[in-house]
Amino acid sequence: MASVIVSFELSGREVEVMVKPMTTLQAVLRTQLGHTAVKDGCRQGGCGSCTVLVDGEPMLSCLLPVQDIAGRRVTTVEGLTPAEGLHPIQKAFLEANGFQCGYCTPGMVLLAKALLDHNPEPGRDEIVDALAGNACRCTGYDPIIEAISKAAATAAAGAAR
Amino acid sequence: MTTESGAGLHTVGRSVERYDGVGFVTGRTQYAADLTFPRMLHLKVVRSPSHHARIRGVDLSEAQEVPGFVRALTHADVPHNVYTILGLIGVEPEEEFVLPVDRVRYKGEPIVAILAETEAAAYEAVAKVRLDLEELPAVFDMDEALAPGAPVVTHWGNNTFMYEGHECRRVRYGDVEAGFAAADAIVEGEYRTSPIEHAPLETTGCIAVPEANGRFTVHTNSQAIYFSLDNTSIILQLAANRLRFIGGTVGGGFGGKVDVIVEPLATLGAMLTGRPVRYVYSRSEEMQVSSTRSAEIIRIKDGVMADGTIVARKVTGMADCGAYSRQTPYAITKFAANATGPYRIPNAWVDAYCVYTNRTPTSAMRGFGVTMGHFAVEVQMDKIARLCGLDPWTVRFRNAHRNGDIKPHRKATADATLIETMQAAAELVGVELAPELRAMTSAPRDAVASAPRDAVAPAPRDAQEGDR
Amino acid sequence: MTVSHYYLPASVPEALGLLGAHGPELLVIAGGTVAMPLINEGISLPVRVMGLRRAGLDGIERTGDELRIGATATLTGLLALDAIPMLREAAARVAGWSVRNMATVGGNLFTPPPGGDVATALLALGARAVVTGPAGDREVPLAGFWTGFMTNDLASDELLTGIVVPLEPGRATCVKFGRKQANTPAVVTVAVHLAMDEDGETVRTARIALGAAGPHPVRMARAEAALAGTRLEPAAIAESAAAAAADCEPFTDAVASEWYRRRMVAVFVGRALTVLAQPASPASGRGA
Amino acid sequence: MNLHGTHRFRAPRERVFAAIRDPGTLMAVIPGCEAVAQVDPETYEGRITLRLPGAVGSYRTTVRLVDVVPPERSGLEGRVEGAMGSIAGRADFTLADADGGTAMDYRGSGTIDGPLARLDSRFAERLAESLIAQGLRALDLRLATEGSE
Repeated sequence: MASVIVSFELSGREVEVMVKPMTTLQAVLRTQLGHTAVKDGCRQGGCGSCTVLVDGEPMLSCLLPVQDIAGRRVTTVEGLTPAEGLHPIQKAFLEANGFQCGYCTPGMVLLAKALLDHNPEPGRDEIVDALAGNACRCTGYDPIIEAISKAAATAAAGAAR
Repeated sequence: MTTESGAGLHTVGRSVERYDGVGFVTGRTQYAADLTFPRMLHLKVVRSPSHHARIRGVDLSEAQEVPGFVRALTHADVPHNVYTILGLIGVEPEEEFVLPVDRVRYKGEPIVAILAETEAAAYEAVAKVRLDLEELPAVFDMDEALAPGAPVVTHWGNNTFMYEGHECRRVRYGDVEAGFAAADAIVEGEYRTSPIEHAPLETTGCIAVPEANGRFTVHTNSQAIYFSLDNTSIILQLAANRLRFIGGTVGGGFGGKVDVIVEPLATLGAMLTGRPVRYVYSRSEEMQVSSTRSAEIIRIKDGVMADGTIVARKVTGMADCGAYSRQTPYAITKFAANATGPYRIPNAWVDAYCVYTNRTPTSAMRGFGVTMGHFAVEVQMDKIARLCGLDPWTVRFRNAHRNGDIKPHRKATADATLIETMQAAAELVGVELAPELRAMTSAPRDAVASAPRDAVAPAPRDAQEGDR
Repeated sequence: MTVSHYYLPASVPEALGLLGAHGPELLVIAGGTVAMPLINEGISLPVRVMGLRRAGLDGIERTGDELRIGATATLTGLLALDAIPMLREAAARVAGWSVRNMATVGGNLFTPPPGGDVATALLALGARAVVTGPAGDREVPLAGFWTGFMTNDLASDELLTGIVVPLEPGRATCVKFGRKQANTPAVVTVAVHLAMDEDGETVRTARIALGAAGPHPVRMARAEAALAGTRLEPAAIAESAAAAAADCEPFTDAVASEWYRRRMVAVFVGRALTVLAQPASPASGRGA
Repeated sequence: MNLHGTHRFRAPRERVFAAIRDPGTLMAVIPGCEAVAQVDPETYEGRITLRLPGAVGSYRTTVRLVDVVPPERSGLEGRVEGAMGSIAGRADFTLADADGGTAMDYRGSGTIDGPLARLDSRFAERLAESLIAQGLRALDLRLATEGSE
């Protein structure tokens, strides 16, 4: 079975990979491109730890053949993290202790990014709705919700200045 | 006994930024299965579709033809083919095979392991292994497992763990029947709980890497890393200094990653192929075959006085161990020691059974052995309160352990703080305690005038014959 | 993957050509939320697969009094839809945000119970499946689309290319009862569409569809008949709910037992109808 | 894995029983059936192809009639094997006269092996019972229309 060449934009730069047919975006990111912030919790679409942004919208990389997203813009937490310091959302998670074991954190951070791009000042219900597809087995979700509210608040304050 | 106030403390009481937090929010934290190695093989296990069966044959002929198949691991390849999870701390018997020889006892039990170049090839080969199994009757309910004529799960012939020749862990203190006779009322309850799967977001897994110097580095997300190293060393008959376990970063464990299940097979694969081997549970494997908390049935009978004082407590507890012991026999000992709850019980009787069924083996989970016991005891305390027309606080204060109280397993209570904790809790939730309760402390009973009236003089005879 | 070829046709003709060339052995996927878990788990081991994500079937357009939804329009696409609020309700309760960005409306018709909430809503809306084969298009009322548990009316050389939904005025709601508020399979899903008489108070014709209470989304004929000509009085609602509970074919799975599902059918058909019975009930009252 | 079900046929049980033994009829009524051959008076081999959501594939089937008491009842020992694994087992059916037609009752059990065994066994049961029901409906329709020619 011949491999295929697929190219797409990964966090701002063009990447080209050679894959067996129907290899998932998750497998490509984790085993070929070193983006292990994309986690591997279930491969059934049930945990959300493999969440990436495709053209800014959250998708589950474990259910996504990489050929399906040829030519599109993929964002992972590696791409969100600035060269120096942290993204405001990452800072907010740190301050609110929005994690315990950390395995769900990358997925939650990306969802927060996508949510705030759509709705800069989400209420609690909107945050909960956005996170409904991402599981966390440690925190009970409140610290994560608080982190996202804190990120929204600081972003709004920043915008107001 | 003063509780520390928050004053003058640097860290306690403050929210401190976690040093590992930056790794989590940037995704740079390295979890065991994030690693990839050149020439790495993937290990997938062929699991029993039956709950209880005799293995008549395993046909690998078709599986071997799958492109990418490297080799299979069978029971014959395992140097010491028995798990020694509790053997290290002297709890016998060792009865669970790494790879079973002739019988499977729970659905999903590993039968043979397949090593292949890619995960897809491993899955295809697993799908082409033909099993010849003879179905045997299976039992899933504890009461049925203990009934005469039940299918036998263990290889020593009855469906309970044997504690020094007895079918259950036993605690005897005082004379419960005398206590019941002297009591104003009897309160009975049966409490049932189900198995619980930890379902950590990161599934159990490891990668075993052969090193040039003949050692093996095993990247694992085990919660018990040296426990795993020791057990792997025994199973593979490999000196412990030939093994280097790297881990500590666990994507959620909750007690679900102490079973030493993946490291021995992965390291064996690395030994026999000279190549790195990745063995990571899929989500459905984590749900079906990783150990769970035991289901429990707890029956409590109490003799109580009108003032809520407990004069006798008889507890019969059963934990569903599943098909193999793992850590449940140890959990039952913990259960027996805590079955009567954090209360002074002058006459106690505890029988705690570790019952085997054809369910997935159970093991550690967050205070296993004790957690469910407390659920039962605390509901029982509420029943006593309702019966005696008392509020639940009063019943708990009057029976709470104080320093010097002799527990049923004959240890004197020391550093008791239940009374002070309840007083602080009442304050936090704005409950106004009665003066009697506010005045109580954990100081030894005879040192304080207002000790509750002893309805029945406790008769702590010397340890009874046959109890040792 | 043991997959030897993964095709991504750029048009329906190209897709039909691939189906013709490889026939029954070609697995067709769209959003991947049903097939990929089985492939990732090594349970489904396809050799040739065709993905429809790029076949140009994801449009949603309104033509006169009908809505034509492309088979690979995503569930998120339905959420932006004002034409039929009940469809929005159904789509909003499926899985989570990421899955709704991937899962397709057409794919929902193939999702085995207890999945298929949008399919249940479409059934209650009297939708038709557009099936395309070598000989062109044919339309199948959804009630006739399913032939059994996980089986359907498609021949091996045909594709589901769209769903046509009539825009019928009336009162409609879709109520999903799961073990959690979100991202959970259904214990039971109830979708109701009531076409009212001119007086706006009397039910002319009712469509009641149940999800997770049969081998596929099912219509409850007797329960529908119990409402015709009534003004949704409590007695009529009770009779309709009882008929639905009697006629449904629930099953036991990891989510709920047959016993529990049958009782919840009675409760949630009753609640859905009670919501629609409110006098000035908004076009899409929302149930529990 | 345990199966059971009932079905009413409009045709009398003699014709139902005969139809069940006729390869031509089996070919026409079994969903996805692509080949059926009678290798000996009691044994049939065939191939069915199923297009299920997320999994397509063809399955070799072998079925042997045992304890045959026409037109009252019979046993079937069979095996279905393919990419998703195998199901092997036995089923028994009875045919009783019922107001001009036939009432069939069937009961069977089997063991699942291979990938399919990793799914909830009730899933395979519901799928099998649904396929059987479709086959019996098609058989009833065929006998009813044949009868009226």
